Amino acid sequence: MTTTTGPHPTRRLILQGAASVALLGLGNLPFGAAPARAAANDKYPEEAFRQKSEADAIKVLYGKTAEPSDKVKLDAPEIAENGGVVPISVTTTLDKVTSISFFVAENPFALAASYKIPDGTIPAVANRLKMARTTKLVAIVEADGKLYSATKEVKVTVGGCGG
Amino acid sequence: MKQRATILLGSAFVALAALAFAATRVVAADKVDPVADAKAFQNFFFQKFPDVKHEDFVNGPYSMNEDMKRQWQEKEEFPPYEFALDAGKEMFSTPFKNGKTYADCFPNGGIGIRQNYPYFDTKEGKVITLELALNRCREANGEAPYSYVKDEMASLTAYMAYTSRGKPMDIKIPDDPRALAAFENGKRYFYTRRGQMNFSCASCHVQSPGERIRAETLAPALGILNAMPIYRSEWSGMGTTSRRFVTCNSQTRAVPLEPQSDEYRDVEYFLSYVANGLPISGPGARP
Amino acid sequence: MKRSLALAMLLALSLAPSARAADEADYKAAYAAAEAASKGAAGLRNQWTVTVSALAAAKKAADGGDFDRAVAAAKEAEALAQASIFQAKTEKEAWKAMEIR
Amino acid sequence: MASSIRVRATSNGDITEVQALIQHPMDTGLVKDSKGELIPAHFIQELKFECNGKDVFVANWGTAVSKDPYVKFSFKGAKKGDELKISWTDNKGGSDTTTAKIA
Repeated sequence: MTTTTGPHPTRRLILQGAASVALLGLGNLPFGAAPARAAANDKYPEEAFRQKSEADAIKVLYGKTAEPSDKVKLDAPEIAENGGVVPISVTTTLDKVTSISFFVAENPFALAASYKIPDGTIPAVANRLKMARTTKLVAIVEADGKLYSATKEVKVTVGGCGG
Repeated sequence: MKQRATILLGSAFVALAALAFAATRVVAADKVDPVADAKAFQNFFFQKFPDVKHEDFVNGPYSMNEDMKRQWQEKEEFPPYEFALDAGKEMFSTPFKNGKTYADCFPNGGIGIRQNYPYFDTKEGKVITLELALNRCREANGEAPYSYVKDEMASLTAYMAYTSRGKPMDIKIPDDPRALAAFENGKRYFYTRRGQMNFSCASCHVQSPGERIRAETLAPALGILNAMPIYRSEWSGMGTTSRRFVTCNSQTRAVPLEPQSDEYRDVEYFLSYVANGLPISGPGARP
Repeated sequence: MKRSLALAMLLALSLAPSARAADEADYKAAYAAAEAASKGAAGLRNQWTVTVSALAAAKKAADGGDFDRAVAAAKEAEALAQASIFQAKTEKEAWKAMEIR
Repeated sequence: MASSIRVRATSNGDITEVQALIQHPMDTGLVKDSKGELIPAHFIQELKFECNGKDVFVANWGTAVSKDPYVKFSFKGAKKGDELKISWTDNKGGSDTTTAKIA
C-alpha cells in the first residue's frame, strides 16, 4: 500500500471530527471527585502516571478538564517512522504557562511526560515518545490556571518487513 | 504449520509475480565491465527518481518520503548515534595492551579513509571490508576480535565513517581477474533470489524503492551502504553492515551466512563501487 | 513465471497427507530424507529458515511421541529443502534477467 | 565514565536554547528479553535543569519516553558563559548530573 501524497479532504475532516468529539467526551466525564490538587506539584506525579486513560490521567494530574484551543500548536508526524522514537513538539502563544504534558491515548499508561514551565521559560517543548499503536496524541498546556489542549492522530505501523 | 507455510509460499509467489513482471531484460555478453555496470546502475536510479538530488540517494528511505525525511532531520539535530560516535572516538585512541592503537593499522591513522573501503587486497586476492580490517588490526595486536554485529564494532566504524563524512565513495577495482570475479560475485549475490519469500536484494531495493513492504519504506540500492553503520530505531541500537545483511537475509526467510563470508564481502564491494562519487553519510539514523 | 509455477507444484505435490497412523520407523525415514535434503540446501549455501524450524518441529513432535505430526513436519521440511535447492539451481542463471544493464 | 548527559546550550539574544540527549535504557517493564523474562521497568522519572540557582525546566517522565531520551526547550534570563546544571533520577534510585556552559 503506498501512502497517499497529501491527506485528501474527506479524511482530514473525519480526523478533526473525531478529535473534537473525543475531547467533548473528555470534558464531562462524570467520575469520583478526584483530589483537585494544584498544578503538577513538586512531587513525582506517581498516581497520574499509573492511570490508563488520558481522561483519568489529566483528571489526576491537574484535577480539572481541558478545552481544545488552537493557540496550542502540536507537531507530530502523520505516520510515525517507528513507534519507539516519535519526535513530538508543542508550542503555544498562551501566556502565564506553568505546565505542559503529553498523553498517548493507546499506550498502556496514557501520561507520557509532564513538564513544569517556570516563568521566564518559553512555553514550548520537543521530545521523543514511544507509541504502542496508532493512537490519539493529546498535548495539554496549563496557562493561568486553565487547561488547553490540542490533539492529533499518529499512525503507528508494525515494524519489520518479512521474517 | 503446513497450511501456514503453503499459504505463505503462495502469497510470496503472488508478490513475486508482480515484482518479476517489471524485470525482463535482454541478457548481454558476459564480459565483466564494472565501469559500465556502475554507470547503468546509477542512471537507472537517476531516471527512475528524476527529482531526487543525486547525493540524496545516500539517505535511503528519507530520499523517498518527505514526511519521514522531516522526522529524520529533526532527529539529526541531536542524533541517537551520538553515544556510539563518542564511544568509537574513545576506543580509537585507547591503546591496546601492547601500546599500539588502531591508528597504527590504517593509512592516515584511520582518519578520513572510510570511503576507500572495502578494497581488494591483491596479495590475499580477496575483498577486505572496514569491519574485517578493524578485527585484523585487533588480532595483529594481541586483542580479541569484536563481534561483527555488536556495538563495539559499530562504534569503531561509526567514528571512522564520521571522519569521512561528505567525501565521495572512492572504491577501486585493480586490474586483477580475481578482483573482477569478486565484483561479479557480489553482483550475482545482489540479484540472486533467496529464502522462502524468494526475494533478492534487487526485488526490494531496485524494483520498489520508495514503496512500503509492510511498515518499512524501502531504500534505493544506490548509496545504500554510504550511511553505514546505522542507528536503527527498530533495533533501538547501532547496526553494522554485517548486522544489516544478516537481518535482511532472515527477513526473506533465508538462513544468513557467517558475517564477513565471501558473499557478504563481495556484495559490499559491488554496492560500494556502483555508489562511487556519492558522499559518505555515516553514521546514519534509520527507522 | 514458468519457474515459480514449477516450484509451487513441487511443494504442493509432496504435502499429500499419509493415510494410516505413522510410527517411529516412518518418522525416522521421513526425517532422514528431510535431513539429507536440508544438508543439500546448506551445501548450496541457500538454506531456508523455515526448513530448519520444520526439522526442529519434527524432532520435537517425535520426542513427544506424536509420530503423525512428526512425519508431517519432516515431509514439509524435505519439501521446503527441495524447494530451496530448486531455487538455488534455477537462480544460477536466472539472476541475470534482473540485472540493471 | 563519560557523563550520560549530552547537552548543547546556545544563547542568542536573551533566549537560551537547550537540547539534551541522555543515555538511558528507559525500559517500560512490559518487554520480555530473549529468554522470555520481563525486563524490569527502569526509566528516568525526573530531569531537572537549573541555571543561576533557579529551576528553568523540570521534566517528569513515564515509561513512554524513548530510549536514550531527548528534550529541547528554551528559556530567558541567562547569557553566554552562565552555567547550566542538569541532573536526573530514575525509578531505581540511579542518577547522574553534569554542568554545561552556555555557548
